[in-house]
Amino acid sequence: MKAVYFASVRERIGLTEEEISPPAGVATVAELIGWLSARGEGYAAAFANAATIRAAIDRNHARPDSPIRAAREIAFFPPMTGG
Amino acid sequence: MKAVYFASVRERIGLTEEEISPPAGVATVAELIGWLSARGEGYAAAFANAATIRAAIDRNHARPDSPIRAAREIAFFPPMTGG
Amino acid sequence: MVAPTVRLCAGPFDAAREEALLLQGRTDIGALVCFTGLCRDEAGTLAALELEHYPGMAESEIAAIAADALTRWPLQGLTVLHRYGLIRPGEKIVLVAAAARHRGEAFAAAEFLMDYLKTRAPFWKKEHRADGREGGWVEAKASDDAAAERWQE
Amino acid sequence: MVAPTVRLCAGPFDAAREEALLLQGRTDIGALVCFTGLCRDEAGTLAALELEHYPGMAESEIAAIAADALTRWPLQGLTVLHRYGLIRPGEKIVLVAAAARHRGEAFAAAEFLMDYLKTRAPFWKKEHRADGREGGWVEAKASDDAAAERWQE
Repeated sequence: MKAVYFASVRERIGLTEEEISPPAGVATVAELIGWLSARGEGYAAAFANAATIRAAIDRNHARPDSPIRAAREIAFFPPMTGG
Repeated sequence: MKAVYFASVRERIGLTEEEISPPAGVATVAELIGWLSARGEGYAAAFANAATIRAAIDRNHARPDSPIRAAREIAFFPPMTGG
Repeated sequence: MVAPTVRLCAGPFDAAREEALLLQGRTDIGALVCFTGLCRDEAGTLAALELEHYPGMAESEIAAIAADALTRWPLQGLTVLHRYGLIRPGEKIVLVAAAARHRGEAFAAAEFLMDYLKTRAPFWKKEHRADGREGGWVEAKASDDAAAERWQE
Repeated sequence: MVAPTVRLCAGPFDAAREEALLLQGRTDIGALVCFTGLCRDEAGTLAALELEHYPGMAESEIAAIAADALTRWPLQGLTVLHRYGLIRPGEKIVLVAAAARHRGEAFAAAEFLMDYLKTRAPFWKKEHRADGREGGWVEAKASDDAAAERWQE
């Protein structure tokens, strides 16, 4: 699946997007954040305050317990500040 | 003092304004409405539903018990429908 | 202290121009709320509205309502225009434009202005019917009184 | 059913033109509420805002919020424009224009749109400081979350 990053998450990870292949045990958004956090310092910093990080699955808002296995694109970003 | 009339009050009385000289016993807006109502059929019709009629004294909103003796101009009109 | 723009208009006004004037040269405004009230044709039955007003009091009452709004919210600009005379369907009757740093203040001030204009500004609407029959005076709405009352402490 | 106009803009937009388009040829609209959000210079400390967005989701999320508003209020027209990219102080960031027969519906719909845009549309603001120092990401406000929550049953 494709992971895409925005704003401070993008800056800390240093990528706008990447292909990821989490193992079968990683089933939810929260679990995927945990798995990504272990990939390196930038990831750990991006997700340090995991409770504030929002996610979208295939461009729809998702929750920490949303299942990710069918996702083609999963996005991570801080709380939105548009408008 | 000058009495001025607007909208349905003006139409029923048939005047836009007139000089009036109510007797000394007529001290409030409500008493003036009572006194005017006795001046003829048009006045009686204009003030028939006295509870709905609004008044302004010298271009400020007044109440039924507002004193009228110092007024230069007193206006009568139905509830406003601007905006 | 902000000086509000208050104007009665005998003919059509240019709302876009008023909004542009409020913002012109400003880099401190975060939110602009503009309310425009328009004449509806009531499914084709209305030919025009005739707006009668109390000259002198209409201006001073709108100015008083605008001044009241400025004590309630920290506005950066405020414009109120109100037509009188004959108004055709599709034409604008009233414009309230409120500028502030944040949207909550601008929305609240614009709604307050409209609720108070409806119930306190001395204007009366008479209908001219499309079929030529005598139209009546528009009745005041209890819902407008209720809307105005929510601003009272 | 009304088809809302939703558009992302890479450069400045003409709010007056959008408002005129909403009203053009209409004699059934009684109330138009337009909200404009603008870039403030924060007392001269801000050189620009950079608005990052999630292409694809930004459009679909605004369209979903607009569709939600149309189920809540009987609107006669609805336009939402949102800028992205670099925005200078004094420039417009967002326009919400809601047309309805009565003012209560138009005001409510415009406030709802703004509250939901603030908390659900995928945009993020980064500050470019006037003194050349690195600016930060604008923090989300708890007050915006609270504003959005009041629309939930």
